[in-house]
Amino acid sequence: MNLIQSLTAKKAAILRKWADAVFDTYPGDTAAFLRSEKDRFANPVGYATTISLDKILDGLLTGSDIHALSAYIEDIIKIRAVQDFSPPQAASFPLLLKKVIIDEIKIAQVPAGEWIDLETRIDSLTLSAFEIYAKMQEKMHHIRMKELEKSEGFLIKLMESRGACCRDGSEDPSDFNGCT
Amino acid sequence: MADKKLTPQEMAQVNYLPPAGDWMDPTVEFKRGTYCYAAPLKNQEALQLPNPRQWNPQDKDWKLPLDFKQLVIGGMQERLDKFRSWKLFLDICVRCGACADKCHFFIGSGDPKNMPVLRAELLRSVYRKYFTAGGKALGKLGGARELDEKVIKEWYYYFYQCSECRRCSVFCPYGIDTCEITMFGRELLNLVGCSTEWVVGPASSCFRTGNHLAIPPHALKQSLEFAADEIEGITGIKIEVPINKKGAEILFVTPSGDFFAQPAWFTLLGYIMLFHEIGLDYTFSTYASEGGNFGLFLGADYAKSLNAKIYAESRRLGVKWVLGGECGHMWRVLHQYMDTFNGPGDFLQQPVSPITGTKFENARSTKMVHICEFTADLIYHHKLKLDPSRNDRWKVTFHDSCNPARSMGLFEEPRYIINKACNHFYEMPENTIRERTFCCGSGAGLGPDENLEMRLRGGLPRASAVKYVRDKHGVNMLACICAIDKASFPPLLEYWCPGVETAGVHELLGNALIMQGEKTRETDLRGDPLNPGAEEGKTDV
Amino acid sequence: MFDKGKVLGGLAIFLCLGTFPLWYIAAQGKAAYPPDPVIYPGSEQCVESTEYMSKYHMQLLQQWRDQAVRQGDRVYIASDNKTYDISLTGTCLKCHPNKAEFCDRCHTYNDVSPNCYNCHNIPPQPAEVLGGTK
Amino acid sequence: MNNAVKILYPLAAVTILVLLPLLTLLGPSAEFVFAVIIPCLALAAFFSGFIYRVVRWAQSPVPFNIPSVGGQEKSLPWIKDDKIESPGNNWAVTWRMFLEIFFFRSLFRNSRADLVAGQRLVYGGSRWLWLGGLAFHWSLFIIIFRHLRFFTEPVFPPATWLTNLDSLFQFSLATLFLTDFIILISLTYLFFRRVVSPQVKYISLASDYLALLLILGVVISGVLMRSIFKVDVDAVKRLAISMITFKPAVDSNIGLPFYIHLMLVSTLIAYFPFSKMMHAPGILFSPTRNMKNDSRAVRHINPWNHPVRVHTYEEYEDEFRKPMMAAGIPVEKKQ
Repeated sequence: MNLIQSLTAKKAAILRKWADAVFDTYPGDTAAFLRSEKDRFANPVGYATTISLDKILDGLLTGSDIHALSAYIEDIIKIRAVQDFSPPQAASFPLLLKKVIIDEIKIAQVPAGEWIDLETRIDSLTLSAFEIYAKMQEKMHHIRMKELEKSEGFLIKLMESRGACCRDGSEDPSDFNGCT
Repeated sequence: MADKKLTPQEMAQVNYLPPAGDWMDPTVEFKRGTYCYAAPLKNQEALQLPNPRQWNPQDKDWKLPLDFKQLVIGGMQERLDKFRSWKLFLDICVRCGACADKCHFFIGSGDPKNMPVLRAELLRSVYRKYFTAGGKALGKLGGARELDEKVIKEWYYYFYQCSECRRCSVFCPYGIDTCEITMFGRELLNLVGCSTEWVVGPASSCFRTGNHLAIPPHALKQSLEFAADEIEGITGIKIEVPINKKGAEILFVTPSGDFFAQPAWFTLLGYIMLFHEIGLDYTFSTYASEGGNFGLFLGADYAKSLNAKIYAESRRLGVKWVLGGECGHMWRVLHQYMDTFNGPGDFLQQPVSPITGTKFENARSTKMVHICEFTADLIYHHKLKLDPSRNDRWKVTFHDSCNPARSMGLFEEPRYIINKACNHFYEMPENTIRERTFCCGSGAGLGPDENLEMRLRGGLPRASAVKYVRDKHGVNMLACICAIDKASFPPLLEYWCPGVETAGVHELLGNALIMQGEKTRETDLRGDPLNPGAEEGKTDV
Repeated sequence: MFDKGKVLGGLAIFLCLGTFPLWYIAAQGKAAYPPDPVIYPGSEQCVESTEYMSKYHMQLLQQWRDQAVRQGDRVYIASDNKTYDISLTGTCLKCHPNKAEFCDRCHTYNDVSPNCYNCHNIPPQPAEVLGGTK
Repeated sequence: MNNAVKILYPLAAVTILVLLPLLTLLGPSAEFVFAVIIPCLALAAFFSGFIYRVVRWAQSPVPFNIPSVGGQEKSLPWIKDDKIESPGNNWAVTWRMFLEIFFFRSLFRNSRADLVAGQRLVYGGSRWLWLGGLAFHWSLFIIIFRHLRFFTEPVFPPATWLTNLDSLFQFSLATLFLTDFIILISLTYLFFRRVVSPQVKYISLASDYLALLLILGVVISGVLMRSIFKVDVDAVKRLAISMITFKPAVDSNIGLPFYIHLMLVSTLIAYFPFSKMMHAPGILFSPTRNMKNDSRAVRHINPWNHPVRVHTYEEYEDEFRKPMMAAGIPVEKKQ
């Protein structure tokens, strides 16, 4: 049995431990909530994490292209990117899998080639996670910009259409210290 | 950590583990994206807030007044004497935990201090320390905490992470309402001069100009004329929009976001078209040009001050009654507070729909009717001609905005209107709608851009339910009746579930409304083609 | 809004319910009534001490029942090494034939309903009440 | 504060309370202290403290009408309103409160979505807390009611009925009451929930464990007293009756287990008014539950409705008159 086969045989246990390790990155008392609450609407974080980790592990073991897994990585990173994590904390969840595998398999008996191969794939997952993390940050900036543009764009449209001075005498439409 | 050589195993473990702290430790870190900026000096002064100064939550020294402790404790005492709710809610919580997982901020952030019970404990622990024998004697063991600057910072962090949506209150066996707790927490913060720009700014603007957006009267008029032009472009009908018209039958008050922000703007078009079509004798007001009330997010007195304009203006204009637009916290104030604050409105008359003759019994004292109640009544009496197929490009779901849901009980009217104005309507999962609706995460003054990460956390539970109906039914439109929803959902949904847009219920109504003498409509209120697939033949089923 | 009337009314109800036993006893006028079981003449010494019997007679009776019915062993050796025949009718009721004035007094007083007489017949009650109070 | 500490202190306190009655072995006067004086003091503390707390609450007004609404408001005649969750009159409020107090309606609301067979969404209850809480409170009520047999003479008949109902399952001679069994299970559940459930553990205070451990102590000592360490029931009732007829007399035959039980009960009721257990009267005061959703139909009065600074129309027009006139918006004064 090669490494992948023995991991596939133990997939359920590995998935559970991996998910646990990811949940454990949350404050102690929240971790157990994320683990135990099964309602996907009451616990969207736990739900998305469990489902996506399952798909990622599947892909890793069946040898699919890392890029094909990016949608699932995104589902997790999307959440972690807005939560209280530093960038490495948010994006390094694939690395946690290494420890789970090391604990689960007698690593010394695994041919180095096979291990390096798997490790490389996990590392690529991590890099992909970093890439998506950056993408999410960019998306948030984009959203911020868009919101700003939307409100200003509207004012400009209005000014052009009506020749209006938009706010009490001020000519600067960005003097917009609040919106609803 | 960095200078130590780590084994791969250790590498995989580096600082993922959260700090194992106790909640009584008040230390918080103000990270970018998770807190609101402080109110600038000029706005603090405009509202005559205590301890005005230029400051920033990231400062080490918050320049609190020297006697901040006495101020806060005195403020607690004053409120204990004035509010039974405050006294009671501090005393009777049994920490059963029923509320713990009901808060959208807890669900989305995973931060245990966002559990409603704990948010209240942040105040309760200080209350115990200074007001109860057990707390005084036992200290930490009795669940009591000393009030210090760290606690003030913690309060600022967490009381601006509660959107006062009241969801937890519905599940609490004693009805303990975290909205009340948060309101008091913010009032106490206010006493020592800690308030946010995004609340104080609009509130001070509203005080002076009559609306949060600081739109002066002439600009408001231009905005309304612009709206009329837009409507003319879409329907070919020219509409005069009445402003400050004395002797009109009805004063119409709507959140100012409707005048200047998209997509709320399209809802405004919907109102104006509707009022024109039924020939309503109404007027907008520039002085009372704000239905929303950011004073509510500062404290009851500020809410009362801003709210006073609605009655004052309806008295000045001599209207018979007041009609209110789509808004969330606005209706919290109008339904539960206005009459008490600034009533009695006995110079007005009991609202009667001039079109159907329906008497609005439920508004007989306050004399203010919700636009959804008004429109549902019109549709029920067949006073409107509607063509729901004009909304066929939308597969619609409805988000119950927190305040109309849990403070008013307005559930059926908007659904009735949507069902008459649209052909495709799908409900979100049961435990995320009606009285169990999830907040958008930006209510109660949490909506500034700098707070985006926090808002995205808070909005995740709502978005995950939207995503569910999007994936299951192809829903692409979230209808709602709240101006803050209309401002906060577009970015929220773009992040969490792209492909779903946001609209007010009256935008959808405006689309469906067949107006007398209108030209064949080619676009909807957004200016998008009505039937995008029509020219290519009838491929759609 | 203070709801003064409702609060005072509620407190009055609370006090009434909380002190229910006081006025219930006063209304019944039987407060001084003690259970005072009547000891039948000539039977001052039971199988065990009075103090023990008053606390543990139910367990003793249960033990007797099991020993006699299940093991067929009808000899009880008391703590003072005297032996007794295990028999409700033959031993207990010999000295305490007056169920109404002996057993029932305490049982009614304390609202206890033993199930002895689910199986056993109630013996004919002695006509005369000796001693005891009424 | 370490969670273990939060449990250990209350545990130590309850242990001391269990050991204190050993002093009754000193003699009749010590017995008198534990049988009469301590319970009397506890009762006095209970009633005075209870009334004090309730009056203190009542002294603060309810300035605003703030019910948490859970159902359709009464609006248009053809829309069916939810009479319970959006109560419009006193009867509806009473009914809502009744369901809340006797059946914990809000806790019952806790539902959970599950995806069945991958696609179909079903809602089930997540109602263990509701069940545990309800079982505990009802058992406690029945047990207290059963105790009336010690305080009434002749025994209050409903107490007998309830006792008979409660003892439907009789094992051997010593009846194990159904409620004893249920309250032990539910208390154990409520306790372990605080230790095991992460959120609840995080929010629990020492006082939460104290209340639970005290009640557990009362129940366990009570059950043990019935089944194993017998006390002289007759002596107990005589003591109770002697006290409520204001002629306290202690029978030295009464037994140590009884004193332990009584000590724990006395502590519990004396502690009651100063603890979260005041939620019992508190629920009746909760403005989000006991108010009508009629705030637009009937004006609610705020007794301290003080004036606030407002920006009048005149001030507003003075500032904006020029642009208003220029834009053709009607004004009050033309200059």
